[in-house]
Amino acid sequence: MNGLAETVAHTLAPGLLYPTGGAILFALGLYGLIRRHHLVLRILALNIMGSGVFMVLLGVAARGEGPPDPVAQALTLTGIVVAVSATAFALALVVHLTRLTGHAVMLPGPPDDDAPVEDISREEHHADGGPAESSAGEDRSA
Amino acid sequence: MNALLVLFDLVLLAGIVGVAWRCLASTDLFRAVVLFITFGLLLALAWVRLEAPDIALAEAAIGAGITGALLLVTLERLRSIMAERRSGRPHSPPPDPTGPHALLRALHDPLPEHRTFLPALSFALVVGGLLVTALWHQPQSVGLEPVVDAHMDVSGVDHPITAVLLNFRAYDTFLELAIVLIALLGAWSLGRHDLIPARPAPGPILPGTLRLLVPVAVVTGVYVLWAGSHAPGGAFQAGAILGAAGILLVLARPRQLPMAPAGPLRLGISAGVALFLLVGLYGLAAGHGFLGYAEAWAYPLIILIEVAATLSIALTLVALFVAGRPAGDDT
Amino acid sequence: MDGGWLLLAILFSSLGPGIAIFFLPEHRQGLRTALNLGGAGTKLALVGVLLAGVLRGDEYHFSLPLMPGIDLVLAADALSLLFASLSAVLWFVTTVYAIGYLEGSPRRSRFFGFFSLCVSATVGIALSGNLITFLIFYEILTLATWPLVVHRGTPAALRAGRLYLGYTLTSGLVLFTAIVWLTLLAGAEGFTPGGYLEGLAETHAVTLQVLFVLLMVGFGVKAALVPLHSWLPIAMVAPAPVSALLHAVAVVKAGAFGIIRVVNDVYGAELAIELGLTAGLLVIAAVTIIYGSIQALRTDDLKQRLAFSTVSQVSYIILGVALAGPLGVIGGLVHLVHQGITKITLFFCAGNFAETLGIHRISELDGVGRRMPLTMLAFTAGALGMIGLPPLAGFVTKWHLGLGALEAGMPWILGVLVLSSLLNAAYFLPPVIRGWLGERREPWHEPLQAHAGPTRFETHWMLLFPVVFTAALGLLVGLYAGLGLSPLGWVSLIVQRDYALPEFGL
Amino acid sequence: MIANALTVILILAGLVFFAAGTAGLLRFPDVYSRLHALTKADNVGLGLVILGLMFQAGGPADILKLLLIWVLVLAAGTTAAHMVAQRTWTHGEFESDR
Amino acid sequence: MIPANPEWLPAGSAGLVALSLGVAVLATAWPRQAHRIGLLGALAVTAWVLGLSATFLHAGPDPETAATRVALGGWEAPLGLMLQLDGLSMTLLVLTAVVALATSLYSLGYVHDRIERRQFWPLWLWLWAGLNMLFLSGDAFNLYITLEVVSLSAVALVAFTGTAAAVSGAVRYLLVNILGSLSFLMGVVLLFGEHGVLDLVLLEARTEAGPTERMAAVLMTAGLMLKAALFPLHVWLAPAHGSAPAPVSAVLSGLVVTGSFYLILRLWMGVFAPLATPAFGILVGLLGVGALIWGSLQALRAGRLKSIVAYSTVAQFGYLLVAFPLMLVDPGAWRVVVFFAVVHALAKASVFLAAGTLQHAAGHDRLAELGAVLRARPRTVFALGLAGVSLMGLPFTGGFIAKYLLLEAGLGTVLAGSLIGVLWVLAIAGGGLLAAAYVLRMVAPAFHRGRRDAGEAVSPWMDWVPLALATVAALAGLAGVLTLNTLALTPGAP
Repeated sequence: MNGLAETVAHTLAPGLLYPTGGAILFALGLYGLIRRHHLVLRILALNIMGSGVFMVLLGVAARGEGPPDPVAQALTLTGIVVAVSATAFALALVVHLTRLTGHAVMLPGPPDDDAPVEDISREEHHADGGPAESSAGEDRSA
Repeated sequence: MNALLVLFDLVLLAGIVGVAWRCLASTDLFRAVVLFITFGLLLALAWVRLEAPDIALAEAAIGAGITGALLLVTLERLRSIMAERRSGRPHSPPPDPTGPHALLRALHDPLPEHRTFLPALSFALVVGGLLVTALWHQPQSVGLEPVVDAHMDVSGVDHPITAVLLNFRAYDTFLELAIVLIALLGAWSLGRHDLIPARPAPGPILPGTLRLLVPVAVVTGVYVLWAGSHAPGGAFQAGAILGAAGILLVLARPRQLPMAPAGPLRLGISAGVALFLLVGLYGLAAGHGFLGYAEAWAYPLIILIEVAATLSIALTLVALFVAGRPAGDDT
Repeated sequence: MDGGWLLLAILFSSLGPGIAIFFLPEHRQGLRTALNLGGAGTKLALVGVLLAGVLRGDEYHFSLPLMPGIDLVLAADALSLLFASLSAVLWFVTTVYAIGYLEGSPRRSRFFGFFSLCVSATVGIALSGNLITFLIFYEILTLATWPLVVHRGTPAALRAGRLYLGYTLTSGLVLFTAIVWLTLLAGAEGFTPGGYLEGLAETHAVTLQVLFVLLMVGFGVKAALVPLHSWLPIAMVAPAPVSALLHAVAVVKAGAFGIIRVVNDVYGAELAIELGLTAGLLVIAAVTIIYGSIQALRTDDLKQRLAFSTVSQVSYIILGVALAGPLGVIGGLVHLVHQGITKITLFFCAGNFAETLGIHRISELDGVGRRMPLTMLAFTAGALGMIGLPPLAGFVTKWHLGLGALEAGMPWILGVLVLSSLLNAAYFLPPVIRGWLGERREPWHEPLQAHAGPTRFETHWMLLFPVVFTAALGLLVGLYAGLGLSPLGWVSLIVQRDYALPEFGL
Repeated sequence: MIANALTVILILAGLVFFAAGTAGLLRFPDVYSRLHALTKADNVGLGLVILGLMFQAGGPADILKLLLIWVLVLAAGTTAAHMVAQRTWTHGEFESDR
Repeated sequence: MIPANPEWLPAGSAGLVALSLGVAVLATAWPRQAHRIGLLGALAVTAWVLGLSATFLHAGPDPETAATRVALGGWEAPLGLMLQLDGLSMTLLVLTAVVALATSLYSLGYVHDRIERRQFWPLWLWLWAGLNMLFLSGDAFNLYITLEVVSLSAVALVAFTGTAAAVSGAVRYLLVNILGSLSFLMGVVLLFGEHGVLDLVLLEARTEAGPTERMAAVLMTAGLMLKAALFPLHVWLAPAHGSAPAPVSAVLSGLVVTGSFYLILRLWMGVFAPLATPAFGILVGLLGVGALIWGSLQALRAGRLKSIVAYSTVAQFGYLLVAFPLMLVDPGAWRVVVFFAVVHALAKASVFLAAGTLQHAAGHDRLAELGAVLRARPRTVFALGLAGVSLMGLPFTGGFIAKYLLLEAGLGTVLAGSLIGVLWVLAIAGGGLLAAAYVLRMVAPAFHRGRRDAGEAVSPWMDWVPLALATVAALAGLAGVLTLNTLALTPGAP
C-alpha cells in the first residue's frame, strides 16, 4: 500500500508529470501533422510538437532537489527562437504557395512531370516584382 | 500544499493538452490560431511552474505573442489572396458579405482526411507510448547545474542562463541569431513585400494608445535586456518585446510602412551576428578561443553583443511580419 | 617503376589525342587528321621501342595504388606485347580507313574521340598487369565502344547499342563480382605464367570452379561465345571501321584475351585441367565454332556473314587455350593475330563494297571483281586465309590446333576443325566466286562518286590502302610464319616461357 | 496573516469577476454585448487580483510594477475592444460568432 | 614551404568556422557585392580547407594526434561546446569545399540577374557555412542548431525560382525538415535527460543499451533519415531537388543529404554503437535494397531530366543503407561507405550542374524534347556521361573504386558465412545496371539522329564547371587510398 502511494507520488512529481505531458504533446502534434492537410494547421502541429520537446526538456531539468538545470533552460530558449524563425519562414512560404496555386494544401504524391520549371538563369525571368505578377501563377487545383 | 500543486499541475497539463487538441481538431483556421495563442500562454504558465521564468517570458513574448501575430497576419493574407482569386480582379477590395471565414473554410483540405485516422492514431500512440516508457525509466541525472554554478564567478554575469547563452554556449546563441536572420533572408528571397491586408483603423484610439504603449515597450525592452545579466530576461525577450512594438507600429499604419532605407536596414538586421562574430574573432586572436572573452571583459562584451542582438532581433521580427523584402532592397 | 613511363606513354599516345579531338570543332579537319595519324604513328613507334626492349629482356612495370593493397598495374610481358602490337598496327590502318570512310559525314570529332578512347582501352587491356587493371580497361572499352556502335543514330543503331550495353554491362558486373571475389581469396596478384591459385586448389576447389564459370560468362559475352553472342551480329549496323575494330582488334579480342589471361596466367593450365575447367570450355568453343559457321551460311548480308564468321573464328582462340597444351596454346594465340589481320581485311573490303558501290548483300556481288579488282583480290586472300588454305595464316592456326588436340589426346577436336573448315569454305567461297565469275548486267550505281566525284583508283585511296596493306600482311604472316619475329615465332616464345619448355621445333 | 487573508479574499473576488466576464463572453448574443461583459468584468477582476497581490509585494518597486501592469492591460484591453467593435461595425460580425 | 604544424589545427578549425560565417555575414550585410564577396569567400574557404587538410594529414598517422577537439570560448565540455575535427569530418569538409567551390563558380553564370544575385548569394553562403559547422560540430544540441541553419537556408534556396512546383517542393521540404529536426531534438533531450551531457564524446562514454538510448536512437535516426531522404522516408526529395535551381539541387543532393547521412553514421559509430544488432542491420539493409529498386524505377519512369537525377539520389543512397549490415560484419567498412558518399556527392553534383546547363539552354528539362540541345552540346553531355559513369560504378571513376570496395565488403560478408550477404552482393552489383539504364536515358538522345539546336547561349561558367567537376568525380578514384587513410584518422572508429 505504502509502495503504491510512493509510486503515485513519484509519478506525480513535476519531474515526471511534465515530461509525460511533453510526450503527449509530441504525439498529439504528430497525429495532427498526419491528419490535417492544411499547411497552417500542419505548422501549428509542428509547433505543438516542438512545445512537447521543450516541456520534456524543462521537466527533466526540474527533476531533483536543487535549482533546475540552467543549460536545459538556455537550450529551450534557443529552441523557441529557432521555432519562431522556422514558423515565420514557413508561413511566408505558405502565403507564397497560396498565391501561386490557390490553396494552402500540400500537393500529394511525386512532382508532376509536366509542370513547367522556370529557370532563373534565363533572360526572360526576372525578380518577382510583387503581387501583381506573382498572382498570375498557374493554377494547379487538385 | 503538495497535493494542491499536483492538482494544479494536472489541471494545467490537461488544459494544455486539451487546448492543443482543440486547436488541431478545429475546422476553423481562425479558431485554431486563437487556440494556439492560448496554448502558448498556458505553456508560459507551465514554464513558471517548472521554475523557468526566462522561458516563460520568452514563450509569452515570442511563442505566443510574435508567433500569434505572424499566424494572424498569415490568415489575413490567405483570405485576401483567396478573395482576389475569387473576384478575378487583382487588388480589388475583398468582398465581405459572407465574412472572412467562409473563404478560409474554402481553403480547406480537398483530401480525404478520414483515411488517415487509424494510421495516424496508432502511429502517434506508439511514438507517445514509447516516449513515456523511456522517460519513466530514466534515472535522475545530475545535469550541468553544478558545473555551471562552479563557473558563474568567471562568466562575467550573475544570471546562470545568460551565462550559458552568451558565454559557455555562445556558439549556439550565435547560430540562433543566424537562424533568425536566415529565416528573414528566406522570406525576402520570395519576393517583395505586399501590403499588409489590414485597413488602417480610423479614429484616434489606436494611435493614441500606441503613443503610450510603444515608449513603455521600449523601456520594458531595455529593462529586460539590462536585467538579463542578473535576473530573468535577456536579448531574445527584449528583442521580442521591441519587435512586438514594431509590429504594432506597422499595424497602425499598414499603408505606409515605416521601414528604414535598404542599406541601414541590412546593416541593422545583420548587426547582431556581425558584432558577435567580431567579438568572437577577437577572442580567437587574443587566445581565448573563438567566441571567448577575457574574464575582465566578459561583462561589457556580453552587454555589447546583447544590445546589438536585441536590435537585430526586433528589426528582423518586424521584417518577418511584413514578410517580403522592402522595395528599397532592390535598388 | 622501371620504364613505366613508356607504358604510360603508349596509353596516352591515343588517349591524349582522343580527348583533344573530342573538344575539337567539327570543321578543324586537318588538325583532327593530324592528331589521329600522329597518335597512331606515335603509338606504333612506342610499341616498337617496347618490343625491342622486351626482346632485350628489359622489364617494364608501372603501378599506382588505387585502394589499400590494390594497385593499378601496367606491365609488359610477351603476351601483352603480342596484343599491343596487333592493336597498334591495326589501329593505324583502321584510322586511315576511318578517315577515308567518314569523309564529309557529320559528328566526326565525337567519332574519332571515342575511337581513340577505344584503342587506348584496348592497349590498356593488353598492358594490364593484374585482373583489376584488366577489368578497368575492359569496362572502359565497353563504354567507349557504345557511342561508336550507335554512331549513325538510327533507331536500328540505337537498338543495337542498347543490346550491346545490356549484354556487356551485365557480363561486366558478373566479371566484376568474380574478380572482387577472387581478389578477396587470393589477393591482388599480378598475372603470373602458370597461374597463382595453386595454393587454393585444395581448400577452395568448388569456389574456384564457380569463379571460373563466372569469369567465363564475363569474358564470354565480348568473346561472343554461344549462347552469349547475339549482340554481335546486331551490332553490325555500326560504320564499317567500327565493325572492323570491334571484330578484329578491340571488343571481341578483349574477351578472348581475357580468357587467355585467366586460363594461362591466373589459374594456370595445370590447375585448370585439374579442376576440369578446360573440358567445359572446349565443348563450348567447339559448339560456338560450328554454330557460328552454320549461322553464317544462312545469311545473305555480307557483314552479317562476316559477323557470324567472327563468332566462329574467335572460338578457335578459345579452343586453343582450352586445349591447355603448348601446341594448342600456340594455335590459339597465333590465331589472335591471324584472325585479327584477316578479319579486318574482310571488313574493310565489305565496307569498300558498301561505300563505293552500295553493295550489302552477297547476291549483289556478281562481277564486282572487274569493277574493284584490288579489293576483290584482298577479299579473296582474306577468305582463303580464313578457310585455312596452306600456306596462308588460317592454315598455320588450324595446324597447330590439330597438333594440340592430338597432344591433349582429344582427336574429336580434329573432326570439329575439319567440319568447320568445310563450312568456312561453304560460306566464304560463294562471294569470292560471285565476285570473280559472276556477270553484272546493269551499270553500277556509284554512291561514292556521286557525292565525292571520281576517284583515281577503284575507290578512295584511303579506303584502298588499308585493304591492300592488311591483305598483304595476312599473306606475309602465313608465308613467313617460320621467322622468329612472325606472330608464330613470337607466340612460340611466349609459350616456351609459360610452359618452361626447352627450345622446340615444329 | 491579515495580509494573506486579504490577498485571498481579493483574489477570490477578482476570480468571480473573471468568471462573470467569461460567462458573458460565452452566453451573450452578439459581439458588442460580449465585449461589454468581457472588458468590464476583466478589468475589475484583474484590478482586484493585482490589489490582492500588492499585499504580498516586497516593496514599493514591486507595487509600482503591479500597478503598471494593470494600467497597461487597461490600455491594451480598451484599445483591443475598441478595434473589435469598430471592425464589427464596418464589416459585420465574424461568422463563427453566430 | 612552411612545414605544417599540428598545433595549428585547433585555430584552423575554429578559423574555418569563423571564416565561412564571416563571408556569409558580409554578404548578408552588403548584398550589392554579394557575388563578389561570394567568389572571393569561396576561394578563401576552399584554400583554408585544403590547408587545414594538409596540416591534418601531416599530423597523422596517429589518429589521436591528428584528431582535434576545440573548446569554443575556452570552455571544455561538458560546460562548453566542442568543435571536433577528425578524419571523417576532414574528408567531408574537403568534399564540401570542392563541390561548393564548383557550385559557386557555376552560380556566377547561373544567377545573373542583378536582383536575384543579391538574394541568392547570402543564402548560399549561409548554407555552406552551415555545412562546415555541421561537420565540425561535436555537441548534440549544437548539431540540431547547425542542422536548422542548413535546412532553413536550403529550403529558401529550393523556393528560389518562385514557381508553384518549386514553392510546393520547398514547403514540403521545410515541413519534413522541421519534423526531422524535432525528432532529432527529442532524442537529444532524452539523452540529455539521462546522462546530463551534450558532448558527443562524453555521451559515448556514458551510453549503454538502455530504453533511453533505444528511444533516442529511434527518434534521432528516423529524424535524420527523413532529412537524408533515406528510403522509405524519401518522398519529399524529388519534388524539392527536382524543382530547385540547378546549383542548389547540386548542393542539396551532393552535400545536404550527405550531411544528414554523416550524422547518422557518426551517431551509430559512437553514441549508439552498443545498440547495433545484426537484426537491425538486416532491416536497414532491406530498406536499402528497396531504395535501390524503387528509386531506380522512378528514375526510369520520370519524364524530366532533373527528376531522374533526383530519384537517382534516392537509389544511390540505398547503397549506403545496404552497407549497414556490412559494417556489422566488418566494422572497417564504414570508411568505404563514406568514400562512396563522397564519390556520389561529386558525381551527383556534376550531373545536376550539367542538367542545369541543358535546362537553361533548352528552357525546360523535359527529356522527350531535349534531344536537339543534347546533340548540340557535346561538352555538357560528356560531363553528364562522365559523372553518370561514376554513378554506375564503372571504371575509371571514383564510383568504380567505391563500388569495388563495397562489393569487397559484401563478398566478405558472404565468405564470413552470412546467407543474406548474397542479397547485398546482388543489390550492390545489380544497382549499377539500373543506374546504367537511367543514365543512358539521359545521354542517349544525344546520339539520336535529328535536329541540333544549341538553344539559349550559356555562360562559360555553366559550360565548363560541370565538366570540370565531372572530371574531378572521375579522378576521385585516384584519391581512394588518400581518402581511406584520412578516414582512418578518426579516433575510436574501427
